[in-house]
Amino acid sequence: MDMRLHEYQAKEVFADAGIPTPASQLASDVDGVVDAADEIGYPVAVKAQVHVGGRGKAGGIKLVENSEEAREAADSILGMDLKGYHVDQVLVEEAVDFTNELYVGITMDRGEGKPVAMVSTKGGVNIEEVAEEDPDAIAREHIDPSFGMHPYQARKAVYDAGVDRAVARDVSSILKTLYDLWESKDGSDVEINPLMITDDDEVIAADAVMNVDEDALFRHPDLEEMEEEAAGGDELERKADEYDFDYVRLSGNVGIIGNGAGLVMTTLDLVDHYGGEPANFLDVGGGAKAERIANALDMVFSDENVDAVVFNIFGGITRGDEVARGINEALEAFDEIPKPVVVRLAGTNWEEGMEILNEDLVTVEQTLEDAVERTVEYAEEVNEQ
Amino acid sequence: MDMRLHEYQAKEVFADAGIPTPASQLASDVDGVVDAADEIGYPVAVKAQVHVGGRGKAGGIKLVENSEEAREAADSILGMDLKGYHVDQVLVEEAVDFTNELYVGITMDRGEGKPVAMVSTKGGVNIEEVAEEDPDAIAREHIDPSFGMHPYQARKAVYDAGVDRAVARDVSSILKTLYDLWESKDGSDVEINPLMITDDDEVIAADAVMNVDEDALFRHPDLEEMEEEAAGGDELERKADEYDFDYVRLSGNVGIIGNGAGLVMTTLDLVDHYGGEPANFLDVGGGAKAERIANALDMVFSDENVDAVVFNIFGGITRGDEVARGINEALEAFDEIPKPVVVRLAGTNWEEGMEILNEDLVTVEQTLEDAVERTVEYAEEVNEQ
Amino acid sequence: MSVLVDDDTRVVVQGITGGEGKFHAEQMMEYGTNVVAGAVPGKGGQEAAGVPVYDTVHEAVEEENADTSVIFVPPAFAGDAIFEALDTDLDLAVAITEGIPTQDMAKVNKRLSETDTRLVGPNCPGLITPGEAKLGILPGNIFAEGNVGLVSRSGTLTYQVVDNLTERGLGQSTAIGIGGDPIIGTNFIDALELFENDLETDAIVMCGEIGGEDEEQAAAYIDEHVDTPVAGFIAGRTAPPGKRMGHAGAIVSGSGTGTAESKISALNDAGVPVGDTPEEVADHIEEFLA
Amino acid sequence: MSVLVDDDTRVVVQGITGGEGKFHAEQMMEYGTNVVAGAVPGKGGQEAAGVPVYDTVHEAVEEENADTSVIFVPPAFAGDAIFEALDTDLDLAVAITEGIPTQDMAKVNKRLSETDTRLVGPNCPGLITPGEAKLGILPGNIFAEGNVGLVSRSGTLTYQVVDNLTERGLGQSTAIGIGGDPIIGTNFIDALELFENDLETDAIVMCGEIGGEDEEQAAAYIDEHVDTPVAGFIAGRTAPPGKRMGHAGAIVSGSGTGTAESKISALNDAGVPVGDTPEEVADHIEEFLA
Repeated sequence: MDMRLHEYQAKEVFADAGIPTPASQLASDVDGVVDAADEIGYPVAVKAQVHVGGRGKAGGIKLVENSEEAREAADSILGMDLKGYHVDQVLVEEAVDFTNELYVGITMDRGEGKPVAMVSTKGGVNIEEVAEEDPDAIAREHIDPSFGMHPYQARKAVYDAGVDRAVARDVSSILKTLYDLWESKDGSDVEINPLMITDDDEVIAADAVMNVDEDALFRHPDLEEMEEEAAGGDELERKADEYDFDYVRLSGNVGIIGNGAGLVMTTLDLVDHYGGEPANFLDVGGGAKAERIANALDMVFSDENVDAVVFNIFGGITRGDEVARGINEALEAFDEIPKPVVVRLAGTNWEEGMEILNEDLVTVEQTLEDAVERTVEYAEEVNEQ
Repeated sequence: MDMRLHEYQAKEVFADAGIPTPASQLASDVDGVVDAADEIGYPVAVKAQVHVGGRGKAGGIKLVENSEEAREAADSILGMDLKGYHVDQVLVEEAVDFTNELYVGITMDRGEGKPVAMVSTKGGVNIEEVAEEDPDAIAREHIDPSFGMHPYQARKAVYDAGVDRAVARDVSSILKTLYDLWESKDGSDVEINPLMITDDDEVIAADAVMNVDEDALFRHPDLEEMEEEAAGGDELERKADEYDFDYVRLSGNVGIIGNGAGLVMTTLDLVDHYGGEPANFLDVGGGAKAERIANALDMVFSDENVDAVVFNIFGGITRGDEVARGINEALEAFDEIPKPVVVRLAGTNWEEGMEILNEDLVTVEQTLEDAVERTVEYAEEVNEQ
Repeated sequence: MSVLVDDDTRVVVQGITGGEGKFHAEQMMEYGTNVVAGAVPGKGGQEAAGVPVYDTVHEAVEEENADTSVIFVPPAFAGDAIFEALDTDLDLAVAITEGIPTQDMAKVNKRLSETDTRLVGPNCPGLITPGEAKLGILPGNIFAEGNVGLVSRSGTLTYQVVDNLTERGLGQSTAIGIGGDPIIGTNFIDALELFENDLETDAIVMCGEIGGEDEEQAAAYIDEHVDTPVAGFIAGRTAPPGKRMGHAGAIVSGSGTGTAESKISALNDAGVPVGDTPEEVADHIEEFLA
Repeated sequence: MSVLVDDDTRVVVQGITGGEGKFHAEQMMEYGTNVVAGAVPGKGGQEAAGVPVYDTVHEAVEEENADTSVIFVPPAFAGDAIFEALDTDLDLAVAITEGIPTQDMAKVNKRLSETDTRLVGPNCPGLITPGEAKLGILPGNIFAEGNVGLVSRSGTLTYQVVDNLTERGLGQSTAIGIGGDPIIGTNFIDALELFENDLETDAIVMCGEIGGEDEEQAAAYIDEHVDTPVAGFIAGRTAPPGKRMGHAGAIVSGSGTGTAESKISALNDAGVPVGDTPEEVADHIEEFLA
């Protein structure tokens, strides 16, 4: 899973590495915004610091010309709900006059199993759209991860993209720095979009994306700290982070818990197949013990959209007895079970599990298909009430 | 060419990288040595800081038990001549009680074109002798320079060498650090010999060798500073450094100047072939201009052992006219030519060179063989005078 | 024989002194797998799960003629452990570890192109030839000997499908869990090629999931090179774009690549029926073998 | 044809806008070499030495069908320039630059094992097929067309030996300066193999020097694989141990490896006469061809 830095955090990392960024200050209240804007000098941009694409269109970025406008912008952006995310902080940033906008980025090309550097003169717009509509507008250079990026590769991508020769040297050097950051910080996607070119051929990173491989955070304590700052978003997803579950919230009313990504996805698909709508993806992972199972039930019960829950475990390293104990533990804490739970246990120690499981509290099914079908029925019943 | 750090400088680099080294202080006068020794606590070792192998046997390292002995040792070592090198500084160092001595080192295996890590339990002695007498006593692990040293490779070398399991983990980690230093600092040879093991299984670098690729110094300004500190040795070799010549002083009386390492070596060999003894190797390199040629003559004239000089240039990028101008310039400055000079010019612009050359000041020969033979004769004549 | 593993396979377990390593080494041996050694730095000279432990894989190979490694090493050290396995002239290395940093795997991927050792995984349940040997963490009791080859990106989904097969008496030649990470060793095409050339495999199940283009490439490969009948399954039909479904690899990108539709239609175009449910996959296999 | 270079060779000069690059591009063209382009980042669109300059080698290859590069790039950037050349599907890259950090060359050496492009050098004078083309800085006027192949670790020593040959009417098929660095691309054995297979080469001169074991390995190779008569020369007989003689590679180590004696006796054992002077080398060749 990726850890996404906020724009202001990514810019800090980029600036430390020598990439030019506009003057900016972080602010979390209206007065702070106005003070920062006054100090930086107008025009400035006020930018919501949330992990949402298309912030500009959604009203999360405003360009202001004076203190009054800065106050208005701060008022409207701070505290707003941006595609489900609450805006607590804004970046107040020098507005850069530009003549051109580029895109530069490094990502992992999973098909090739190696990183790829990308450069485009079509910066400032959604690069995925460019990739689809005009793939030739993006120059790509694959990097051998054992050597890292050779300087000539940065140059090649830049010249291939048709970047103006007057800034090609600076852009190449930024691209190389970006790769070195990507490598040294275990980046997954590291991007500047737009990389602005001013009329005196200065090159400035006007936005900054830095997503980091969460599996590699153990070797980046500095980024782990940022992660805590960057945390946010949906309350349930925050809770899932605490419990360390692979969890995705969806829009339906059938809660789903299982072990193993493929099997949980399949359970989602079966819910759909039987006419229901999944409320979430929740993978307890391999070898879950009773407490973790109980936490999973707590997670799904916390989602008020959920009307019924299917609990599907196929034990490999996960043992049926632990699962049963966890379910009992979670449900026995309630006077009344909040939502109907359907359990299907298979694989390692499933018989032991069935003996332990308190069948008064749950509905048991033998097959995946039956379990899902039953849960969808329960969810419909609850829903109709 | 390699730049060699002094022991104290290499230890500083090692210690900064986290390799344990004994407590130590650098001193350049007797009182300083005694103060340092008193502060560190006895016993201490007083170690001459010069680039000479076998310092111990030559009297450049003394173990002392009290202030009086420290004073005596300082007196005898500071200012001494150690195999031709003047001792200006000593390292005063905590004497470590050890139960075992290991060798660990990284060097470039030129045959394979890749670095090799070496570990041996026969530390504390000349490792080249071990390599010859008991090659199996050294475990070798080749490193792919594009990946760098994998931790398992450090472990493999350490376990293959038969290092005691109680310290294997620490030694592996030191070996890995050593490689990372070798790589990040453009090392040529980086060694710890001995790496001491104490009776409570501490691992301490009791000596430190760090030779660095001079061609890579441009990317290591910190090491370039150390080079200035580390400079020393023969006065003529220092002069060659200033003039930026490839120069090696030898024991004979025939001075040799030429362009290109292979051709200069061949000239040395021919001097020997005709019964003379070369006084030096001096390669002016490719494309030398007049001033550089004059400097070369100055170099060789400065060597009081030289009785005659052969100047052999086969022009490729070096031009005969520039050479001739340089020779004229250097010799016309003298009222009397200090030592007879024989010149042989061939290749690019040799005719132009011959026209320019002031033949009153030099003897001209057409072939390499004749030039060398004539110079050997001159040298014999001067010597007989 | 079936593919990659049989009862001649000589296994060294990297990380055998850890909790998981020891437990599964024992489980593998109980299933009949020929585990001959463990490799754990600093634990050389000890015994674990009844076999000798060496400090290096190299020694385990020298001393016990191991030809295959199964890797139970924590993610921070697993990349190094895989490199060690790849540099020891083994035939096969199976990496069970989940959560290896992607950049470590990119480097491993480079090294794979320079070696003859095959890697399965990481983040996979391993592989099994029922009745002969298993390498990894798959629950042996759900498998049965037979002629269905199975390759899957997912662990527990594999068990589910195998369960459906075994219940109907459709045993397996070999089942290979290739793992759910973005960068893996053996991929679908490699596994399909092995099964196609295996005389004991008469039908193949291929379980894919959303994300990447491996299933599409596998479909093209099947179209060209595979005569053995293949039935498919694709998990994640209902996954919304941009959300990662557990596996690092299981994500439909914002630009729409990696969708279940694309994979299913590619497979269908290659003549591969794709089941809506695991039961339907078993239906197809039953038909193939009828 | 002779080896590696002839009048069909299409050359791109990396660093053509620098002083040396421009001068030697002109010299090469004057000699008849087919220089078709230059490559210098940031100078694309200009002209130098009468040929178009491109920002990347890739473009020079695309636009002008260059198949060979000659590299005149300062040492700090030369490693990168070689990588660029190697990654562009050229047949041959010749690196003239002296003073490239050894670790840069170790990485280049790794990449060489992954590519089909041949590297000559670095720190070499280049190569020449008299009367057809020269790549590098060798003074063309001392060479003559003929049937003697020459390979040498040294630049000016090559000229000396060639001079001795040409003066006696012993022309050269191709002369290759492989360079004096510890890590180089084409080595003695590679060059000997080329000459052995070349119909226009009837005798070979091999000029070695102290340091390393390349000459010993070449001697063993000659013994096994080379029927063409070879005469040798070894520079540095009088060099004391531990002192580097100019070339980074030219050093007799303290432990006694890399000595002239060892090389001369290895060559003699392989039936290769070694001259005491360049003149004597010419004597041997004259005998071979008499």
